[in-house]
Amino acid sequence: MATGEAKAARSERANQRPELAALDDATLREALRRMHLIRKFEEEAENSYMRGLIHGTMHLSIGQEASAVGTCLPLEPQDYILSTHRGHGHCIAKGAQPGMMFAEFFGKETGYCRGRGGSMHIADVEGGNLGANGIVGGGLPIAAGVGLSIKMQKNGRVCIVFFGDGASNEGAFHEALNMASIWKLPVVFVCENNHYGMSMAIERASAVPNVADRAPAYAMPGITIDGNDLPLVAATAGEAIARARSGGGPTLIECKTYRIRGHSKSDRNLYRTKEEIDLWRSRCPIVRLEEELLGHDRFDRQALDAIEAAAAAEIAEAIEFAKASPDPDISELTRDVYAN
Amino acid sequence: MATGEAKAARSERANQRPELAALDDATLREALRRMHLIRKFEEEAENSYMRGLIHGTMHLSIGQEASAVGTCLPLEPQDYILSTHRGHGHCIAKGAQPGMMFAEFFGKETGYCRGRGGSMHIADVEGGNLGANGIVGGGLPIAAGVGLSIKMQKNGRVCIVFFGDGASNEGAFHEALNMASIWKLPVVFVCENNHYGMSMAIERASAVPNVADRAPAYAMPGITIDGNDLPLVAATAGEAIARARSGGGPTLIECKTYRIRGHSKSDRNLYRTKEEIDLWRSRCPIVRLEEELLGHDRFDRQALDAIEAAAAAEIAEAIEFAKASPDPDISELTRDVYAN
Amino acid sequence: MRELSYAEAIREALGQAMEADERVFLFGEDVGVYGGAFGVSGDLVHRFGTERVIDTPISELGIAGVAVGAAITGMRPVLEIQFSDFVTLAMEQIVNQAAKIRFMFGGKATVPMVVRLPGGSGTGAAAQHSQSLEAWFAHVPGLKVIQPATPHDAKGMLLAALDDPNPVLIFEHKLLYKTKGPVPAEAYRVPIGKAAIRREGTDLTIVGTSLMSLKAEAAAARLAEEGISAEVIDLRTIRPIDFDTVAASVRKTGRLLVVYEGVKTMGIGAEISAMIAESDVFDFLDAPILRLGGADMPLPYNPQLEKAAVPQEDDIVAAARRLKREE
Amino acid sequence: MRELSYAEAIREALGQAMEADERVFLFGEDVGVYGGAFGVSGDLVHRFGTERVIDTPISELGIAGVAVGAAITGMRPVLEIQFSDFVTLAMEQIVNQAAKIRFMFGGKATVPMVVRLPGGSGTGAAAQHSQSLEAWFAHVPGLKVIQPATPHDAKGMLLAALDDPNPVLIFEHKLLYKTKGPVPAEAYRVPIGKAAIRREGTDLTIVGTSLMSLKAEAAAARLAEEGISAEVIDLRTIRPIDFDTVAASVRKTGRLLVVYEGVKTMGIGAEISAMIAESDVFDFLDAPILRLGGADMPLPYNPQLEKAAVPQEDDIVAAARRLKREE
Ligand SMILES: Cc1ncc(C[n+]2csc(CCOP(=O)(O)OP(=O)(O)O)c2C)c(N)n1
Ligand SMILES: Cc1ncc(C[n+]2csc(CCOP(=O)(O)OP(=O)(O)O)c2C)c(N)n1
Ligand SMILES: [Mg+2]
Ligand SMILES: [Mg+2]
Repeated sequence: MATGEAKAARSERANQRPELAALDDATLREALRRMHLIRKFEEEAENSYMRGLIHGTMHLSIGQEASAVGTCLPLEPQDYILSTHRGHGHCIAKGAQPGMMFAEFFGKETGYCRGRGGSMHIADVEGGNLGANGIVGGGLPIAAGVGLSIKMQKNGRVCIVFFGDGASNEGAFHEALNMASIWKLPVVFVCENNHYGMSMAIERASAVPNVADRAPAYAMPGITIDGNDLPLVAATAGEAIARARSGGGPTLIECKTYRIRGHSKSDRNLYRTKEEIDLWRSRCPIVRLEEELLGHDRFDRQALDAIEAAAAAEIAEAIEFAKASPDPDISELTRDVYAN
Repeated sequence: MATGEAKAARSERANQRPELAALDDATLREALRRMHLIRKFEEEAENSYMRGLIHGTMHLSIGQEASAVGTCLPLEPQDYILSTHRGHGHCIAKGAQPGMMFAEFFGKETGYCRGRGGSMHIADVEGGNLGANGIVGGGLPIAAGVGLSIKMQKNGRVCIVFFGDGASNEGAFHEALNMASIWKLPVVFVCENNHYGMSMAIERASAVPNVADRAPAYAMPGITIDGNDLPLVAATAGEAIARARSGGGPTLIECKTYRIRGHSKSDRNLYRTKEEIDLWRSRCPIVRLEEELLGHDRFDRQALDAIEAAAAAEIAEAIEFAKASPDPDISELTRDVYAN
Repeated sequence: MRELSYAEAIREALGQAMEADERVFLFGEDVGVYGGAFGVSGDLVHRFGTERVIDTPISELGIAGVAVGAAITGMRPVLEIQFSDFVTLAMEQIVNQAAKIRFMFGGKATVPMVVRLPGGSGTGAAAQHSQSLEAWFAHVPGLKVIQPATPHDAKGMLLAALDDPNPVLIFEHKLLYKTKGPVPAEAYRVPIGKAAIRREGTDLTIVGTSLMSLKAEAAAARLAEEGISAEVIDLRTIRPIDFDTVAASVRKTGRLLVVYEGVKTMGIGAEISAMIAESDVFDFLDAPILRLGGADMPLPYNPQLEKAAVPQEDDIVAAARRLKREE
Repeated sequence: MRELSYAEAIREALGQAMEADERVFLFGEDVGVYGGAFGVSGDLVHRFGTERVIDTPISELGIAGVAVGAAITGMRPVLEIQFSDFVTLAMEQIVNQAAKIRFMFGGKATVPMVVRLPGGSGTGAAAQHSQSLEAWFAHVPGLKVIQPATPHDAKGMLLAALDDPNPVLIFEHKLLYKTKGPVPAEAYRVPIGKAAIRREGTDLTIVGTSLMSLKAEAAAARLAEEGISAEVIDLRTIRPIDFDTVAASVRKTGRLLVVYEGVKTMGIGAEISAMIAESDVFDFLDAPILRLGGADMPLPYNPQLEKAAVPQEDDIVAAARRLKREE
């Protein structure tokens, strides 16, 4: 039941679009904090990579923060997500600690995976993140299993699985969505359509222009939204999550967005134009939300700057933690291959 | 250009539905012949199995003859088909010799596969049948490759690939249809929806009631038809084949039909009722076509009986050929594992 | 003791596990009212309902992923892959996900899933329904792989697999399902990773897997009549291999013959041979290490060819004689 | 002679094959304008157009099937699987279809397709992007499986693969792509199924595959300084294995060490060891047959652990010393 105070706050927001009005200040503050954390985490990861602190490759989601944060915003802590190779955003959105993430990146024993997994496998099982995945589409069938498990245990949880536009052409997509539908599983399929699977534009890779166009093939509601619009993403996800939780079955949400960086560190961007990148740079989901909030006097500049500064400080601290952490002990090379 | 005689014949057929009127007598005779061949081939295969002449299992398509024969009717000899585990009908429909098929069934050296493949792998490569397949959905991606090959070689051929309702839930289905669509390949996807994948009713296995409901997910025309109606199947396939041949891309045709026999020899029919089987028995595609032809005076009973009797004789001869054929020579155990 | 068939023994194990632990469930293609392609699940759906004995669409990759997802969130899935040949569609989930998740996540998740895979030739099902692919999985760290050969072991090892916090693959030879043997009624365990000495002997050691261990026993009985004393070991687990039991036997006999149905090249016999040849048992060897495996070919349909393509009792006897003669 | 990198050598082979034979085409994920994930296809799309250098959707099972369909109807497809780890999704088409079609159809079809599979560890790509899965395919009759280690062999064996009427899988170690070596300009062939003796020696034989054969060469140079004379064989083809070359060497040296990067258990070393141990070469063995393979674990991300998980030059030197000391 809404308190008097909350009601007053909400009527103050009457001139705002409903998706924004539905979010109270604390929620918005948290959403902004997480988007900044993601952005700064990845910018610093990139820096660390340039300075040789990080081994391997990485897939940055800069420009896609709203879809990660917006979809996770309505989740409860005990809910699950399954993430992708481009998963830092999902991980932070679900509440992971950047320090343990950087430690993983740096291959340290204090990392989420004790330095064994790296960027492509960060998992925060306790926090409900069942893992990034190096296999495109790899999380989709697992999500159906998580959904079935939730249903059998009747524990009221929900599972969100993220995947890309490219992943929607994998057979795993087809099999997973069909099973989730026939068994009415509490799964929300969130496609982050950033227009490319590596160098392959969705128009070349896929017979249909929108991934959500495939939802009817699974008798599942499918909706394509502007994935850079945080309140819209949160509202759409909120509905789908509520539906899943109440036994209404799965939903496919397609967030149209864009990755500003290359696919991975070896990408020379030969398949897209600078103009296109610049256009999307101007659609930054963080700036966009901040401007809307300023326009409606929900926050002032100073408050926004404080959120950002706090996120920056948290990231700086996280890096220090990771740097100071020990490497795995080589004598433990084969630990955790099997459970006892 | 139509000759005067042909024109006259067609105007005589003016009171017939267009799908039937489009078929001349010779074509109908051939269609009936093939349907009878299939039916009798399988009835005799079943007999042979009972008498211990056949090893292994078999999947009979009794009741589904119209979809096999109807779809292959508009094909040219150099066109390709890819078949399934339930493939005797497709094989005969594409023009294979029942003698070599029985020989294969009996494991003889004169069989299509020299006795190495058996029922589940009969292929008549020269005749354009690129093989039955023991893997559900296994032919679907291969068909995309055949389509690509045709397109690259610009040889004007078409490839039909058969699959079941159950196969439509395999990832291979999804990947193949997507590729065929984006590359506009000359492939016709023919789903023989006999309502079950082994014991699993399509309503339980699949999120959508019709397999063709999935065609829009591949921006492909999809049509669901009565698969026991030979003229309708032929007309629908004819259009799709023409479209494919002229560069218009793939089509998904769903033929609703029913297998009267169990899934394989070990099926105890626990998942369906006798009433259901009897209902479909009454919808026999052969009887149905014969009755329509009699009703329109296209053939008289005697002519129809003669077609059936000739088919029976051909099958009897085929069995004799197969029985009299030699077994493979055990010294050739490992031949054809590699090509030289 | 009461006798059950191999299929019945598996069904009994599943039933007891499902009674004892509500996290256990069985799923796969046609495991419900059909009772399983080989009749293994039988009446389980009637006993436990369609919520715990679940028919799936024909989606092997997907259902393997379902097992992974259910296992990492607290369930104990038992997946039946209708014919082991179809595991080719599910390799990604089994090898890249199930086998690696625990390690990749730094030990912070477990994947306690069981996959049952009917395999093997002898039913006239030809090249795509007769393979013995288990050796692939013996190459995959993170998995356990077992091949019980008797009804007793089928029940006990399946129950052990369900206790195991790791993904366990059970390869069941189709020709074993109807074989009968004594099976205790209670829910006992047969440990994973322990081979069984089926017959003691002094002249040579025959290590067999699955159906081939039974053929080896029969061959050993015939060899005994000719005065050749063969020790027969049923390997039972191919990952991890019980090296100690094999090694102790070969130390005693000085001669080793490995018999398995999978393709000889890169089959499980290669590993057993190599383990012995690189160990200190090498010094005890009085003769080359022989392998009898499947012919280097797809399985043929014709019944005579099909038989000729995999080791038969006569082949084992002949190989053992040859090995005995070697200096 | 002119030097090329391994990646350039492959590209040159592809270009020459496509010039010479219009049936040859290249396809896979990002092989077009991106130039391939490892830059192997490079500018080929600009030379041959998007109709012969085809970017595909991310559909590994599907594209493997496309290769099969194109091959059986007269084309010569070359498929790149972006990382060999993803072949787990394509096993069905490669193993059940490509490898078996010829046999199942009684010799009435051929499947002349080439699949290129970048593999191996050392790039910090962790457990799902670093595997060496080639041993699985050495277990599959109907396939040929090669692992060229030098730019020279990469070009010559790829051209030989394109002449071959059978499906050929080429496992390319990612760390080799930038290595350089002499490569003739013309379109020459290096036969499939023939190992190469990289260095002659008398004390022991080291058989290596892919990158490990180079490490073995480096180790042999160091061993020579200590007076140990190692013969180094680059196996090059793992199906069919060139037993004669290995056997001749072991007959001479009496000692065998096999080095490979894949997981040791059930890796290719098991087969080589077992082939020798069951042959008459057994009598020439003066010591156990040693194997150095990958640790029994998924590949770890941390760079020190990653190195420790696969054989390094020092490990080879140490193993060779140990083997030399054995009686
Ligand atoms: C099964 C598989 N195939 C290919 C790859 C290589 N790969 C990694 S990410 C990627 C593109 C994925 O595109 P999309 O799903 O749209 O996600 P995005 O990278 O755009 O976030 C590819 C091809 C892989 N990791 N797994
Ligand atoms: C990949 C694969 N999974 C499962 C099977 C076992 N199987 C053979 S036929 C069949 C049912 C196929 O149903 P459908 O596609 O509708 O064809 P139908 O048998 O009805 O003609 C099954 C499950 C198989 N052969 N291949
Ligand atoms: Mg994308
Ligand atoms: Mg069906």
